[in-house]
Amino acid sequence: MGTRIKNQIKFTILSLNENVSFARAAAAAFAAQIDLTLTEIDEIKVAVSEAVSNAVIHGYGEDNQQENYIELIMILYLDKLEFTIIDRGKGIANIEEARQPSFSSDPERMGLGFVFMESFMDELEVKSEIKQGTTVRMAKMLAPVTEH
Amino acid sequence: MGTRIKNQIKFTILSLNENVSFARAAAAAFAAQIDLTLTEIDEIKVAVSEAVSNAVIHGYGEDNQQENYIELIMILYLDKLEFTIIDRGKGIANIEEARQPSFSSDPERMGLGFVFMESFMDELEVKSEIKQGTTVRMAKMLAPVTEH
Amino acid sequence: MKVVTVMKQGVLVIRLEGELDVCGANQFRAAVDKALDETGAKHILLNMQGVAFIDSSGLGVILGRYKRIDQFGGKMVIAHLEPQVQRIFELAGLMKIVTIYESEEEALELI
Amino acid sequence: MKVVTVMKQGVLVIRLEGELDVCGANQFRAAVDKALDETGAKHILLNMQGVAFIDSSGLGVILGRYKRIDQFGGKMVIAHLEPQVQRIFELAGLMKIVTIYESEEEALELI
Ligand SMILES: Nc1ncnc2c1ncn2[C@@H]1O[C@H](COP(=O)(O)OP(=O)(O)O)[C@@H](O)[C@H]1O
Ligand SMILES: Nc1ncnc2c1ncn2[C@@H]1O[C@H](COP(=O)(O)OP(=O)(O)O)[C@@H](O)[C@H]1O
Repeated sequence: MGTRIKNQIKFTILSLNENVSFARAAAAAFAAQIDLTLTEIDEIKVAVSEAVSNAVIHGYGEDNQQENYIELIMILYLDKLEFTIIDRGKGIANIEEARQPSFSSDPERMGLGFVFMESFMDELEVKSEIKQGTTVRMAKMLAPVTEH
Repeated sequence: MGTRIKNQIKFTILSLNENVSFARAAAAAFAAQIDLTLTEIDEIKVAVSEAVSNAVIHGYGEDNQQENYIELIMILYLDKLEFTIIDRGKGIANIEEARQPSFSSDPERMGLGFVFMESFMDELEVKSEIKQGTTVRMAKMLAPVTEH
Repeated sequence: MKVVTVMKQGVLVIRLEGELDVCGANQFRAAVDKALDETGAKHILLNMQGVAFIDSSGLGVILGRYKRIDQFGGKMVIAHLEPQVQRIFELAGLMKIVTIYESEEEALELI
Repeated sequence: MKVVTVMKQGVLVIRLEGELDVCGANQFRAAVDKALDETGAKHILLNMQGVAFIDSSGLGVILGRYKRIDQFGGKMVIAHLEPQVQRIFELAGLMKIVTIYESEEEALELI
């Protein structure tokens, strides 16, 4: 249970503001294969939007190079829908601090990205290493379906 | 001109009927970043749908394994929008014959996939090798924009 | 793809909703063949109001159902064809074998 | 993101269409700051009818514009908030600093 992969899509996007909406749309399209409510799909869109925006804004920052790639892996398991967002950017020094509500290294931003990811998903795991990049894995649990 | 990459997205999907609609939606979302008409976006959706369906149906066929991946690379150049669809499936023995209108190796199908790709895109290139797989590259030329 | 089948004045009315691609085509084929078996209907009316996308897989199943009823003298008529779907029908030459009507009522009257 | 700004009864009315994410937020900031500079408007009315998506980047620019007019005693009111966008507003505590109205007319009257 839970470990069998039912479907998987992996994609790589250039780190551009314009690709955040693409990632969100792709996540919604992937989520559409299961019977979720509109609210759940909206929640997934916000959570993915936050993680990908963070990779673009904080991970790669001004450093908008042709080689700045963000990877998005979407996996449908029997019991959950999982999204993993990976950047090879500058990394997070203190993950615990970064996940606090209102914490932002940018005075213009609200520090609500991780808060929204937490509220809207059932699992959230952040791994990061300075100068190596950041991996955010988040998942929404699915209501068990009775097979017929 | 024409060689500079403005944006690029690459993704890998499992060879499943259900992922054809995903690929189509992703292509439309990628195309949405430039100012295309609805008709042009519909044309792109049909062409991508045909190429990905072919990879699933003919490339991998019944052989629905967990390792059957289809790659879709979308590149925006200054002057064109390019989609490349790659499978590592059974390949096409005679490409010229396969591209003929009404030719299909499956009596239940219409043999119109390549016809639609040709009609709806401005460039179409098919490479294939038996047992190695098939690569379909297609592009829509963009009207030159005057930068301001 | 949602496929609703209902008999109306002896005609098998099929209402489609969704995208008629390789997935939709499989669901369409299963539902329509079952309905044809059960009802023995001669004619088919396809209401395509809810279909905004079709590709060659979708065309293929429509043509397949046409062939199935055609051999017994049945006719296939279509109501509510979206412009982008109509374009694909035209390119494939399907307009020659099916008649398109504005509405289900009109199609039923004139079949 | 489409941003239309227009002065109505001394209030800067901003009509938005599209998704208020990091891209939309940049366009919003540029357009609104320019309009505030040019008009010297005190109050802002944000018509969000055309916005079906917002994330923390979008919230950030709205809050930023609020702070800018707040220091001169200006008010920010919002018309037509979609339910899913309202939910994000609530989570972020923005409902405490802005008032939501059903329509642009109502908002203009009561500002
Ligand atoms: N992918 C990332 N790479 C580097 N730093 C990140 C990344 N994601 C988040 N951070 C850091 O964590 C902080 C908090 O993130 P978040 O809660 O999303 O708020 P915000 O984006 O508004 O700053 C950011 O300000 C940034 O310093
Ligand atoms: N990716 C592929 N792998 C293997 N064979 C393919 C592939 N794409 C197309 N073909 C071959 O080319 C033929 C023609 O393709 P197409 O014009 O799309 O028509 P259809 O899909 O209706 O058969 C197919 O019937 C198949 O034999």
